[in-house]
Amino acid sequence: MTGGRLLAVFLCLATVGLVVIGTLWPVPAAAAWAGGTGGFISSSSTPEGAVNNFANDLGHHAWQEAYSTLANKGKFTEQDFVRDMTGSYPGLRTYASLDNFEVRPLHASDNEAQVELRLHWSTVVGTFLDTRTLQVVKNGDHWAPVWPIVKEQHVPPQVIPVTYLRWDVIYRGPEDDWGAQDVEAPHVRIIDMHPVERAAGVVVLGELLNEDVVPAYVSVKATLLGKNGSPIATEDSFDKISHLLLPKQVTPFLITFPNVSLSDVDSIHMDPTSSLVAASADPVIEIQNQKLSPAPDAWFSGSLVNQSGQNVSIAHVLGTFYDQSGQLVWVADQYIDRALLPQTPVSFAIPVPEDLARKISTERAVVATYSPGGFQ
Amino acid sequence: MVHWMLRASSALAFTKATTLFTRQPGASIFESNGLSRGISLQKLEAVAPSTRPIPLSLILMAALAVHLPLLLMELPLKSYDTNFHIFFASHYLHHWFDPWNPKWYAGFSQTTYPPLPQQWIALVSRITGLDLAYMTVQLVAILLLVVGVYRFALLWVTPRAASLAALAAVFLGSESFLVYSAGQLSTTTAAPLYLNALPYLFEWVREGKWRSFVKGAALFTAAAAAHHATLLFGSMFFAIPVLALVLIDRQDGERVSTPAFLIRTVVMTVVVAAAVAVVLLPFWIALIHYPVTQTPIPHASRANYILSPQWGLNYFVIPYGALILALPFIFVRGSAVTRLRPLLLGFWVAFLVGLGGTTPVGHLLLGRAFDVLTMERFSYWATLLALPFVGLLAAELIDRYRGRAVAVLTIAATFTCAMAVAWSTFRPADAADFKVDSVAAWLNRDGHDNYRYVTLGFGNKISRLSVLTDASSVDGEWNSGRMLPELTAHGGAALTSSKYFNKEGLDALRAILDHADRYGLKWVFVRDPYYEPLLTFGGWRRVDDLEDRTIIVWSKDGVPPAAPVNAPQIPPHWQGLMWGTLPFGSSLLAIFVVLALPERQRRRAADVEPAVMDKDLVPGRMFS
Amino acid sequence: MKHAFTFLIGVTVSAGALPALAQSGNLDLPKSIVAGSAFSIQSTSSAQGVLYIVGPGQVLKRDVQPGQPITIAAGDLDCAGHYLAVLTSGSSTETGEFDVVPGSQPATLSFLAKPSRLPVGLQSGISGAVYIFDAFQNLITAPTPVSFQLSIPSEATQSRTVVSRQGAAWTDMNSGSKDGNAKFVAQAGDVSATRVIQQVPGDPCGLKMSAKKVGEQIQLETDPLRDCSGNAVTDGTIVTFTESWNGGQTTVDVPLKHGIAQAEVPAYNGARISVATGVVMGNEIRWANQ
Amino acid sequence: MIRPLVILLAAFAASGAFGADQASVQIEPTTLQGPRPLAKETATAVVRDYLEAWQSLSAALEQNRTDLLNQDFVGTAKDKFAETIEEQQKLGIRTRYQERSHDIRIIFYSPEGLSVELEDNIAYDVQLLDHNKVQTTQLVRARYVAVLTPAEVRWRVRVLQADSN
Repeated sequence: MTGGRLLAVFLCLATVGLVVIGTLWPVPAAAAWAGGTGGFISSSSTPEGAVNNFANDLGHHAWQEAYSTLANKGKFTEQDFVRDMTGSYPGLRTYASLDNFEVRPLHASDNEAQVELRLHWSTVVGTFLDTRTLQVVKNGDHWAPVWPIVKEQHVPPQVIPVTYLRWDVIYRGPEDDWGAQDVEAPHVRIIDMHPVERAAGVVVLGELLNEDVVPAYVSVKATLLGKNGSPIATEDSFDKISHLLLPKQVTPFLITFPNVSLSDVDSIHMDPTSSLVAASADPVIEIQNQKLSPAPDAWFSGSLVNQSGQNVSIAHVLGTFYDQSGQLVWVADQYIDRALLPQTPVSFAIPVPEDLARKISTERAVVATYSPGGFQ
Repeated sequence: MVHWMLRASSALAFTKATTLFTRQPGASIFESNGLSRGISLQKLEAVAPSTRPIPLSLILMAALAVHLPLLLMELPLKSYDTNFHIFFASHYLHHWFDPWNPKWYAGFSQTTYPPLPQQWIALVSRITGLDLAYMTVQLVAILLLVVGVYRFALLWVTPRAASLAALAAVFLGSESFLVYSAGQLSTTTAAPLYLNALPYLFEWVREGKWRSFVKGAALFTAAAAAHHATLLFGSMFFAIPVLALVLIDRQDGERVSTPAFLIRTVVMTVVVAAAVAVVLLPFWIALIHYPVTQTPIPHASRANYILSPQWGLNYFVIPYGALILALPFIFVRGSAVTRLRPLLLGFWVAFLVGLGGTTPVGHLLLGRAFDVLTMERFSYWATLLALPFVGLLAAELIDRYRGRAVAVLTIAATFTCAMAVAWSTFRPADAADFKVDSVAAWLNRDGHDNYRYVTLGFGNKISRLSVLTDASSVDGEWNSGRMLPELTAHGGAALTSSKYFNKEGLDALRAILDHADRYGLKWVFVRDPYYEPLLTFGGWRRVDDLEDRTIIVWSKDGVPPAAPVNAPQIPPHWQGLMWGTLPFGSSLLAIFVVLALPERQRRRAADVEPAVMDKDLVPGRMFS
Repeated sequence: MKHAFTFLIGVTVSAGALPALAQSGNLDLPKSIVAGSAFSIQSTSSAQGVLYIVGPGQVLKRDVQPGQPITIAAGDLDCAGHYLAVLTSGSSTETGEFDVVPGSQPATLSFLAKPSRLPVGLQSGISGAVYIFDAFQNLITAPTPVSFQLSIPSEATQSRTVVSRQGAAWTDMNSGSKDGNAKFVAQAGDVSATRVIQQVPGDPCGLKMSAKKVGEQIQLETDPLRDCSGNAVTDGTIVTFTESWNGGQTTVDVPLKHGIAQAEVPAYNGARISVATGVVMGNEIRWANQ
Repeated sequence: MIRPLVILLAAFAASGAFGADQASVQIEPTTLQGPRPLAKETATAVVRDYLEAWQSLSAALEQNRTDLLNQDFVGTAKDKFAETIEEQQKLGIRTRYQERSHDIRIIFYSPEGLSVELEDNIAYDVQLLDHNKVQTTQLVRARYVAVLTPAEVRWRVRVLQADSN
């Protein structure tokens, strides 16, 4: 009987003990579902711990909890804080989820510390990095971060007259009436093409021109052919191109062939496609103050100004870089995480590979945009 | 079917009961019922409760009364996996001997999943249609579970307690959870077969009865043909306790001899292993050639239920229901009675693993499999292992409190079952209720099905859509069947739900859209505007809309029509023949041997309930 | 050879087995008839029978009374092609072959004209091909004259006449020098088909801009853009203004509105401002703040 | 007892012959009218798809299945052949076309590339079955004109008619 009792006690204690262990030191899968790497008890007794807790709350979109832990919450409202995190107007930030974060202590004293928080947000078009340097102050027995709020500019209520151009297309319909006339697909032309070898594989760069008088929805496919003429691989530009080209507009494109060596390539077959689509000339985006910071740590930066009267939810900047002889050197891109409001500059900064940055003489940028329900 | 089970059960009931109460009084279940000696005796004498078991036919009628209406309402169609099983079945319906299914992942082999329940659905659907065929097979599984629990419980407890355990199985939360919320047909089909096989294993190893050997082996093989994991893990949680019981139990005062025990165990293991190896040969070949090395996909059943209480509710409270209240009894009684200890230990390990990431046990025991398997099935097995204890507890409570106990137990059982059934409504697998018929019709016309498609924001409706359309998709719901590198390299499950897997899911979606040409992927059906920016910037355009503009069709220009994927994974014809013959044949064989080899009525007294309980009490050993 | 042998055996055995093939003869048929016209077939059979007229494009089946001619009414057989006629009556089978030819009068034209849009001043830039069909959609393979005409507003009409071969005729034309819609007509007999060819301006010629200061900004404006034939460049055409100064650059792509493009850029002393559209470069301005 | 067996064997032998024979195909040098050159790959594809269209047509007329036309026919040709099949179904007859030989020449490639015309001197056997009873089998020689137009991945027959000219 004693043995039975002992067994029961042992099993109960072991169960409780295992639950405690699993809760204090959760296995990775469980920790991921709990929203971070910490266990049940997470401490704000260190500056890093406080920032960890704060970032965990951000990861759960628990804005209220995150806001309540801030040392400087008296200086802005919770609404300001939420707007800083999600954007005032629908944009990439609005539906972003925190993929992971890094906390890097920069400096610490008894009552104050400085910590770099790198938030990697995941969005439908890729990840973006939001780096903030936080002061962390000691408040009694725990630490509290000071949030460097970025207040979005508010656009005053106004009426902006727009007289934009737009093209509509009336299609013939799906029925088969042979010989009946249909509208011609726009004529597009590759005006530059240049393969380069990078660590990841072969990259084909180029520029495509819509030489027609109607808008074109374009795409570029490339096929690498080997020495014996057989195809090695076929890839397309996906989002490293501006797919909508108005008449006489030029877009760069970049096509990556992972794990292919340029020495194996004999020739490249380019296949641009275009189709006629309904489109609008709006919005016009001006790109101001474009600058290339020199290597090392080369960046192509500038700011976008939406000159139209409608908000742009997501802007995609494609930078094209040329050497002194005007030859294409590189194409790089970045999605802007905040909406573009009319006449409100939003900055961008695109990293440029250091080895290529030294060759760059001139650069040029184009912007593709997306707004829900709008023209593509 | 019921008939043979009943006959077998009666014989077994007598054996177990006499063994338990006449030969091992020191380990009687009554020795630790928590009553003082005097009170206990007085109660037993005064109340003189009925010790007859509830007739199994009555329990089966109860199962029908509870589950038949729910299944006729086709409630499982709202669950996570029901349509997945129907999709597999629809393939078997049209291509019984060709397991290569081109409709998902640009082609995948259905030999990666044991086929038995789906093949039965395919067969029955020729009369009833697919949906009703699913319900039929599920109902049969539920009825078999009742019988299986009864027979399994008889190994451990009295016929009366076993009958109460079987009755409890009708209301088991985890069963209802798996049937109506999770839609895990294979698990809920394999477990009853396995439970029914275990008493034969017991008889074979203990008594060397060849009939039991044949029946047991056939049922084990059929169980594996229904769900391989059940057999694999069932061996640990169910078979090992049963084998331990063989060692503990005595027959005519003698324990089974060790050599006999070992030889019979090994013989059964080898024969069943060989049979399973042959019956599921294409499955093993697929597994060996293409082991599941893809990036693990998160599943909430691996969460820590304390750190993530919402998942604790989903995967612990709902499946266990009122059974949580019985946990102390299980531990106390299971520890106290020697012959119940193996069952307790089996339950305990299954219980801990079923807790997912709440304890480190699952991670430690299963290793990488922890990140591949889902944990709710372990909770299901744990509750099945707990049922003999539940029967025992119920019997004692009813003996002691009669009507009040019956009322409380009825309320508890009803509440448990109702909560688990209702859970599919409270927490539906797919909150959005919409029809995919228009999408299927769109794909099936004007040659649209010459291309592949993917849906976004369709949840688990993609299985239903795949049943309705002739077109092929690059997405699917059978993660282990995926071979496309764009999918296996990322830890996202179905592309249609990419955003819920954050970066991993979206990376997979981006990769597959990037290679649209490669797979003839021309159509994307979008029900969630979240994905529109990716499609816009990736070169896709809107071409049509459906369902009052709630579903937008996106297309990519210049995509060549889908070519059949001539993958090395395509099973050769002989494997198709095997797959269409042996697993299904194993179930036919099991039915045949069970029906054709009736139990010998060893003792006529088998029908008589043993009336020796009172005198076998050892009052001095009771808890006080 | 093996298959042919099998076939022969098969047919022979079939013939032996089937009384229907016991006897055969030839039907008295016209060599050819015009699609859709009426005709009759005379049978020598003295028993009731069945007439089959079989071709890939049409099949007919008629009951035959002894001694009576079999009449096929107008419109019953309208699909041009080669037909097999089979008359079975009792144990005898009579067969024959004949052609149904298209009517000679064109009823519809399939006119394939390309392109629907092209720049002005292109030699042989426009092509047209025609397939000629009769009233029953049979391709008229007999030579038929087809005339093609391209009418361009304020320019002389281009005309060609071509005789079709095997039902097809084609030609090519030049685009004019003025933008606008040209009418491209193909005619055969009394039937015609019309297509509209949009003639659009070519690349801009002499792209030129001017600049003036407005507040802290420079307002840039192009002269009205025209191609080398003097046609106004289409609105919506993108014009790119680029301002470069010491280490910095501002770019703006603006669409042409009412023939001109306008933009404002920051006023930097010494900035160089250039303009381009597509691959055509315009003038350059060096800005000096006054 | 023997008689049905003989009939069965005869039908089987005949159908075996019909099903297994491969027609001989001769391709004549192209004599194009029109300015557009015809690439060798295009010519090969046109002839291949044209021959496949004959196979589909034979199968469709024999089995009275209009769906077999979908892949290879479009427009007028598809409509006419579909009507023939429907008429055959109504009348209870089937026709078997077994090609023996093709002699093909491409004669026109339209300037915009949207049509190809070819002529084919063809020999084929026609077998007529009324309610599965063979009525006759006849060897036919005819000259066919076909117009094919490009679809997404193949050339489809738009016009196919025998021509006595």
